[in-house]
Amino acid sequence: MSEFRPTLRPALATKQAVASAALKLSPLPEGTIVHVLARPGEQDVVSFLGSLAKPAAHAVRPVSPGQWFIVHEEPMPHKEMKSLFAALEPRATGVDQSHGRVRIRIEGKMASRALSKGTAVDLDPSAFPVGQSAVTLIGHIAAHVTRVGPEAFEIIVLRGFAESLWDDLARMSLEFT
Amino acid sequence: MRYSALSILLNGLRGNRNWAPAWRQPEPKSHYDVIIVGGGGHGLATAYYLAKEFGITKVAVLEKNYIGSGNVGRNTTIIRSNYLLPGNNPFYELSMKLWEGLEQDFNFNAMVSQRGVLNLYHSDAQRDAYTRRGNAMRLHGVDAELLDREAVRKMLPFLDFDNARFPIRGGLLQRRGGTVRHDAVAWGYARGADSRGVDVIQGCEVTGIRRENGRVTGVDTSRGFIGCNTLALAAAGNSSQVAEMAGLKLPIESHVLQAFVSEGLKPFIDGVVTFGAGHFYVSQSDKGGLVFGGDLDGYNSYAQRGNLATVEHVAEAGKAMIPALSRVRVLRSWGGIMDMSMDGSPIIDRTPIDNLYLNAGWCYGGFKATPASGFCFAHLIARGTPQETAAAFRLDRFERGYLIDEKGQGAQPNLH
Amino acid sequence: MASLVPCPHCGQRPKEEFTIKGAALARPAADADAVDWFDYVYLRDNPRGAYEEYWHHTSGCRRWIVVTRDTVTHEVAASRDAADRARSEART
Amino acid sequence: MSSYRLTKGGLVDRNAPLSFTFDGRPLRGFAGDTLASALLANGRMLVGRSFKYHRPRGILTAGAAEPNALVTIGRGGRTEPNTRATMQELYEGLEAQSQNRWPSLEFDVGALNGLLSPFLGAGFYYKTFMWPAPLWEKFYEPVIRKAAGLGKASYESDPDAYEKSWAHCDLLVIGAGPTGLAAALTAGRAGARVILVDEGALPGGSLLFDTATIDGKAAADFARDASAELQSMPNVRLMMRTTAFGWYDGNVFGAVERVQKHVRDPARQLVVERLWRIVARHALLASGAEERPLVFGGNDRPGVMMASAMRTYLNRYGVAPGRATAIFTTDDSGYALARDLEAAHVDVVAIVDSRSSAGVDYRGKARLIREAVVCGTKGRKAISAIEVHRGGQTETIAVDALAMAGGFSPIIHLACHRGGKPAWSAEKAAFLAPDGLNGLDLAGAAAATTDLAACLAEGAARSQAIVTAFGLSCPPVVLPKVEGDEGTHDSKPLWSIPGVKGKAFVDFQNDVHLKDIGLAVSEGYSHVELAKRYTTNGMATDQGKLSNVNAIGLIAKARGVSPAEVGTTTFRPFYTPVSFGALTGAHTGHHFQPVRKSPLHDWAKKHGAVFVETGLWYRSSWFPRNGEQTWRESVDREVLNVRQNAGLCDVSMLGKIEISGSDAAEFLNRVYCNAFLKLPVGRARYGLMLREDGMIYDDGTTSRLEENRFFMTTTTAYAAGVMNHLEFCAQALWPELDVRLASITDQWAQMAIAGPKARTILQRIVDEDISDAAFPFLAAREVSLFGGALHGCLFQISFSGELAYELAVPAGYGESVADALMEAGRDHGIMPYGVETLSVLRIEKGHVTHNEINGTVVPADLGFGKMVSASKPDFIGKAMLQREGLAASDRPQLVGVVPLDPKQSFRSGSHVLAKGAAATLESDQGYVTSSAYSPHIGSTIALALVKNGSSRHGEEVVVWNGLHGESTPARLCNPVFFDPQNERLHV
Ligand SMILES: Cc1cc2nc3c(=O)[nH]c(=O)nc-3n(C[C@H](O)[C@H](O)[C@H](O)COP(=O)(O)OP(=O)(O)OC[C@H]3O[C@@H](n4cnc5c(N)ncnc54)[C@H](O)[C@@H]3O)c2cc1C
Ligand SMILES: NC(=O)c1ccc[n+]([C@@H]2O[C@H](COP(=O)([O-])OP(=O)(O)OC[C@H]3O[C@@H](n4cnc5c(N)ncnc54)[C@H](O)[C@@H]3O)[C@@H](O)[C@H]2O)c1
Ligand SMILES: Cc1cc2nc3c(=O)[nH]c(=O)nc-3n(C[C@H](O)[C@H](O)[C@H](O)COP(=O)(O)O)c2cc1C
Ligand SMILES: [Zn+2]
Repeated sequence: MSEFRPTLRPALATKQAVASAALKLSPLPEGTIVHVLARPGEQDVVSFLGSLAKPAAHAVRPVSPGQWFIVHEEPMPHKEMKSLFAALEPRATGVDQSHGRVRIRIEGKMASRALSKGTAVDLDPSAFPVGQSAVTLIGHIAAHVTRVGPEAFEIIVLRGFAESLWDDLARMSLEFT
Repeated sequence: MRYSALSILLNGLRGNRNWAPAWRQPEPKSHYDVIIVGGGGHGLATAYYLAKEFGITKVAVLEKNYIGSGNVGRNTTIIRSNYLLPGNNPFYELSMKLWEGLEQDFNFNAMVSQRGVLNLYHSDAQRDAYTRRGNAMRLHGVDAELLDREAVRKMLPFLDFDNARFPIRGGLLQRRGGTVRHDAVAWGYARGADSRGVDVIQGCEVTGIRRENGRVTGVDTSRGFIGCNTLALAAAGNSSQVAEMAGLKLPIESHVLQAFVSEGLKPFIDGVVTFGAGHFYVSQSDKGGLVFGGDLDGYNSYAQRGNLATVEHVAEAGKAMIPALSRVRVLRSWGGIMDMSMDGSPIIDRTPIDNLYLNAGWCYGGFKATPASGFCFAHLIARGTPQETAAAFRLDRFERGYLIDEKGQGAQPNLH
Repeated sequence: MASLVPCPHCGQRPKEEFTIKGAALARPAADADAVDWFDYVYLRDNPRGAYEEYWHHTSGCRRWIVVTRDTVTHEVAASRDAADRARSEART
Repeated sequence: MSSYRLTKGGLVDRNAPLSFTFDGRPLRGFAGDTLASALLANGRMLVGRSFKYHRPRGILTAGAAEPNALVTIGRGGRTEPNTRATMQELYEGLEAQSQNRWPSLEFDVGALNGLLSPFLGAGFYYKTFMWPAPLWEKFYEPVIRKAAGLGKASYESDPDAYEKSWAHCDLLVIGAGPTGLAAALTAGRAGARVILVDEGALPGGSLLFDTATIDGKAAADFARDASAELQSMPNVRLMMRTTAFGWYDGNVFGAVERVQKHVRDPARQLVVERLWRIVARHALLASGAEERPLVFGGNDRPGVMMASAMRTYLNRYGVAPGRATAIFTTDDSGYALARDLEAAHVDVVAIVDSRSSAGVDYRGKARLIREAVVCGTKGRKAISAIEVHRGGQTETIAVDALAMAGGFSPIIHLACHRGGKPAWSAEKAAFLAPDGLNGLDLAGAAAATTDLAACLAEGAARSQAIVTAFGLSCPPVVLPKVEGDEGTHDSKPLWSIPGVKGKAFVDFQNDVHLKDIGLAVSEGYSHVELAKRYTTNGMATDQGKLSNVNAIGLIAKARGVSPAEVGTTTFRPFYTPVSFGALTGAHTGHHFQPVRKSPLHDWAKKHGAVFVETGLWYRSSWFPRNGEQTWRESVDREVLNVRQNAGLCDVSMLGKIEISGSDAAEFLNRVYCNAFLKLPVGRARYGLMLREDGMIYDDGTTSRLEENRFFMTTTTAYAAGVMNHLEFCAQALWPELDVRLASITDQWAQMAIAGPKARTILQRIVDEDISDAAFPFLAAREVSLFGGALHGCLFQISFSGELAYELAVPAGYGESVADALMEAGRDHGIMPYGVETLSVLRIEKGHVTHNEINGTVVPADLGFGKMVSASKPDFIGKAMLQREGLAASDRPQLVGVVPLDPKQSFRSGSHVLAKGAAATLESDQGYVTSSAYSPHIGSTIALALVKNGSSRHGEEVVVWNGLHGESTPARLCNPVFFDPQNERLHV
């Protein structure tokens, strides 16, 4: 069956962006998410990752001590992924999470107000500036939140919860859209 | 003074000026045959049965605060004997039988009310677990019925059958289960014990346990030293603290459990219902408040208060089970300190110290046990051997590997 | 606390993001006495007051932390990464 | 005579009339009214009945503490019982019903209870209703339950939405009275992040009825201007209609915002209530003070009202309480009321002052009766006269309204929610907040500061101190100038009133009166907590806001001690009751918990799957085909098809963990009880994980994909728990190991392909050779698919006993790979199968799951004794496994069970009894853990845990299910029902 072409089915395929002047909620394309886990005691993995990652803003996002996500808009071919993993060794292990995680963007004047309905992280720019990431509960679902602009956030969530979180975010945004 | 309709009538006619105190406010004596630490349900019941069943009346119950200030006065009042394991089941059934005659026995209306306890199930696995449990009950002659969804719907049509995240598939019903007016249990036992000569001493905190030659000689208290032949601990959430005074370390952690009451409502729900897909159980008090609770807050605590996250968690489960609760308002929340044991089951046993006895580890389920616990503890103290239905509640069972773990959660108290 | 738990990595986070395990005891050596093992698995000091316990930041950084908390007031005095603590204890 | 609306004055909008109904009767009010003020404006004095004696009750307060004026508003799913008319804003079309009366409010049969009151004193029910015993549930209790309770809740579902939100601030100010406004302005101007909450509809608190001027402005105008300034500051959030209900650990405050409780038709995109969790660096409680009632006979008659409430109705709502009023005061606030009433042309017949002199010089027309008390009232459904007691003489004075001013108690509730005990101040004659609070201060009337200028100053000063401590610089505070403030000086609490006539109520709602308190003390319930529980004083919906301090005073008097010695009962959340809806937010109905969906969910749906909730997942149970009537028909077909051809099952929900690092193998060796160190690359192994107490925790297969990279699977139920546990082991127990854990559950769509045709089918999409030689049982490898178009992981593992594989592919491609497999297997008879079939297959093969791994079994119980490594120095659970009880001979052990008669069946949860034994607990041998109909065997088969079961194969027993009245002769047997020699694994 080598003629067969596997087709990608995005987790949020059926979801349309919701937008108003105050807030916009949109599913992001399923590109690449590489989970990097540093070897214990490894010091400077971040700058090394920066050199590996494509030069997009916010491509490297902290997850927890010694762990990062490298995020790309485009899917990474298998071979390229393998060589990325090889390049990471022995400092760190790479794990492909491109399908395990789904990205959602929420932006606009009211974005942080809407998100605050779910997360206890203080999203005031003084406490959560651009570039900052946090893993936190949004309602009952754990997710990774990054402020990617003064009024824009990207959320990374487990694929299985993506629809549920989307529905929650849409509900939280209802009064602003 | 015996309580009855007649006594109410006569006293009422005389302007209610002649009611005698329900119990004395005695000064501590210098020595007692038995001192019981803890004026909760279990301590007071123990004193009552020591006096009434075993003729031991030189007894003092020492309570650091007011009687009933502990868990007996802050629980959700559910009684049932729907236990699974043979170590538990006959004991709780004994308790149920004692409840059934209690008020006439101690002449105090504790409002023992057998309006039924229904545990809902939402999956085949839960159904099978309840089948196993219901059959264990039946084997011991305890009433149990397995209801299907339609039977539950008939009983409680206002549960969420149509839009639920975890649909109700049925329930295990014990019709003889129900509720008892919590404070009245403490008061009834206190009055019954007092009238048989027991000194119920409030505002008397035990601060130390004195020992000589490996035997307890008495206790230091906030009201001075009091000597005794036998010391019996029934301090519930504070068991570890009191046992430590005698150098004992227990397989127990203290955890906070919250409970709640709503504003008073006209009859809304008759018996007790527990949700199987979240932590929530509810009944309605005779006064009209919905009394409900959920899971432990989860962390060790000696503060009789909990946190908002747990409150929300309980409310979410409540509304998931009964959507109509939405506009019902919650009036008050409070907490109690649970002596969570390492297998979720209690301890009624002697200790390595000869004349020191321990009654502890009741977790969040000791209210229903009150009569049997008092009776069996009194039996152990008076006779020196365990009462047969309480024979498994040994202190050494953890070390020996004879655990009584109804939930199979292992040595992690906050999961029981 | 325990409404908010200070995670050494993430800052103050609500209790519901965490899983609580209980007393932060040191695991006995494999060949330790049966008594020590029994003590570790089953017996608890259960103190009133300062207490060290394991919390897991399950819906956050997924690190295990050791929280020093008062069991009466619920005040948190300190919290640190469990691995750091284990390493420093191993050294002493 | 009765209350009425004044022609001018107040903050209501006379140009915006509103209509509403009370007990079906149409009435009119104005925008800005509460339901209570509107009722009074319509002359409705009687609004409710009391709990026990069904006494007629009127409106007592103008605020949160109202114990009497509780009504049911709304209808259907919006029915709201026990709504305080004093807090409910009026809106067009509001429908209110009175409560606890039958047949009507005016004529209530329950009032007969009043006649029986000598026999219905505190705790009477503890003393009777015991004989004959069965009558309690059958008769007494139902009667009591029907009589008890207040409003009636609806059984209908609520159509409205709720939500929750977090908020963070430097300073949370609770209460937007003068104190709170001054505090918020000060901190706001300093640039602090401020949140100001108030439960009222308008900011201002007492300023809304105060006649003083501030900086020359009317008090209400000052409040309006101050809040406008606050609203203009980006760093300040002013939240009206928001009640702070609890103070929790970590300085988290719970608050509920009534977003749309003042409108008739809530807007769909907005919630009706919002729960706030406010994380405050510091908080200032500026909640004001509560005026105390006075405990005299008939103090509960409609028309008797708190003095401050009367002033509020007069000045804020333009409503006069009556035409001939009297004031019973113990402090100077009564005189301010008298002045305001007279200014509104309402007659003040008498001012009864318990003191010999007052701090104000009263020049009005009222008769001033000093050193006197009101000891009783007259009237039926409203007050008609008061009885004034002075120097042993009693005089009756006709009035149609009476104000009582019993002194003020600071509102300190929230300050006591975290365990602190209030302290009695003899000087202030009040209970004050506990000392040494962390993160919370009090100011203004809440701190017993009595006059307006001082409240403003204190609010500003506290706020300044707080924000300065945060390092902010505060612009200098300019205090406004206050004129015309009457103050409340010289209040002496008056606990018990001489010459009381009739019932003098302490707790109005619960009908606790003076004698009940006395009875409780004399019967030994004299501890304040026991008195509370015995009399129910303070346990009503107002939680003793009005009654507690009076009760304490009375107990103190009866015991001959000071209130300090009596102490208070415990203040607990909620400050005022909070709805389930608000506490629940959006997590309700189908959204109670999130849904977790497999990447193959839609694939399964396409094939007609019937889904079942499994934790948060939905799993496919079975796939009915045309003509199948029952689930059993479908399952039997699926089972046979797997055994004859091949089946495809979605197992994506298995927990999947990637374990890497140079010590990964050593790590696995310690977390599993069996050996893992030497597992070869490219192989999978079944592993058994124990808890530290020796019991089995979970099982699964772990494969070594590379030297230092493993792929672990866990059961669905324990996936999250195992991950937490492994992280614990890696971080807390053995941080010296280089091991890294990543959850990859969601990354992979995983499918089981089982059956004799499985290899043939798979080979069509897998590029590598997977013949038995090249890819044998327990092989595990990364594979290339579709000519390199995709990569996945393939495992040859089997829980059915058939030749079987599990294939993992990137989740987004899962559906298309499953489609391809169905296509590739079409000619080989492949069919989807669900968890029911999975379960039959595994029972046939004797494989255990969490039905057997129930947290109380050790490996030997399940026949895994030999798996437990004897040579490993350490693994989790090793030490505790040695205990005698875990090796006892009568432990339950896994066995198979079949009915003697294949036509009979039995269910899981049935117990196993020895043949011929009585059905008692003593003869209980164990229970059936899993059962199914096996189309292969042609009967029910089951697994069971039976005492010493492994040596009882062949024994005849009885499977007993008393719940269903079933008792089935059966035989114990080997738990492997199918292919015990494992021949089919290698076909
Ligand atoms: C919120 C909640 C809900 C519950 N719901 C239920 C339920 O529905 N059904 C059920 O069966 N069980 C329930 N329980 C559990 C049950 O209440 C307890 O298991 C049981 O009351 C414990 O026994 P006790 O009554 O003797 O304890 P307590 O009443 O706590 O008595 C112990 C007494 O010891 C005193 N004491 C402690 N230390 C000292 C000292 N040093 N000196 C002197 N005195 C001391 C304490 O002050 C206390 O009064 C619940 C518990 C709580 C907190
Ligand atoms: N003895 C006294 O204490 C006394 C007596 C009479 C009058 N006064 C006068 O009363 C005024 C007191 O001013 P103040 O600002 O301290 O109090 P205030 O009564 O004016 O304001 C308190 C505000 O707090 C709000 N509030 C209370 N608890 C709340 C909660 N949990 N959540 C949300 N809001 C809540 C109330 O709705 C109210 O608006 C002064 O003018 C003073 O002279 C004091
Ligand atoms: C079964 C039960 C019913 C209760 N009903 C009420 C009630 O109707 N009103 C109330 O204010 N408190 C009620 N309470 C709570 C008590 O007021 C009190 O909070 C509880 O007993 C714990 O004591 P504490 O708050 O003094 O620590 C009830 C408690 C229990 C156990
Ligand atoms: Zn963290």
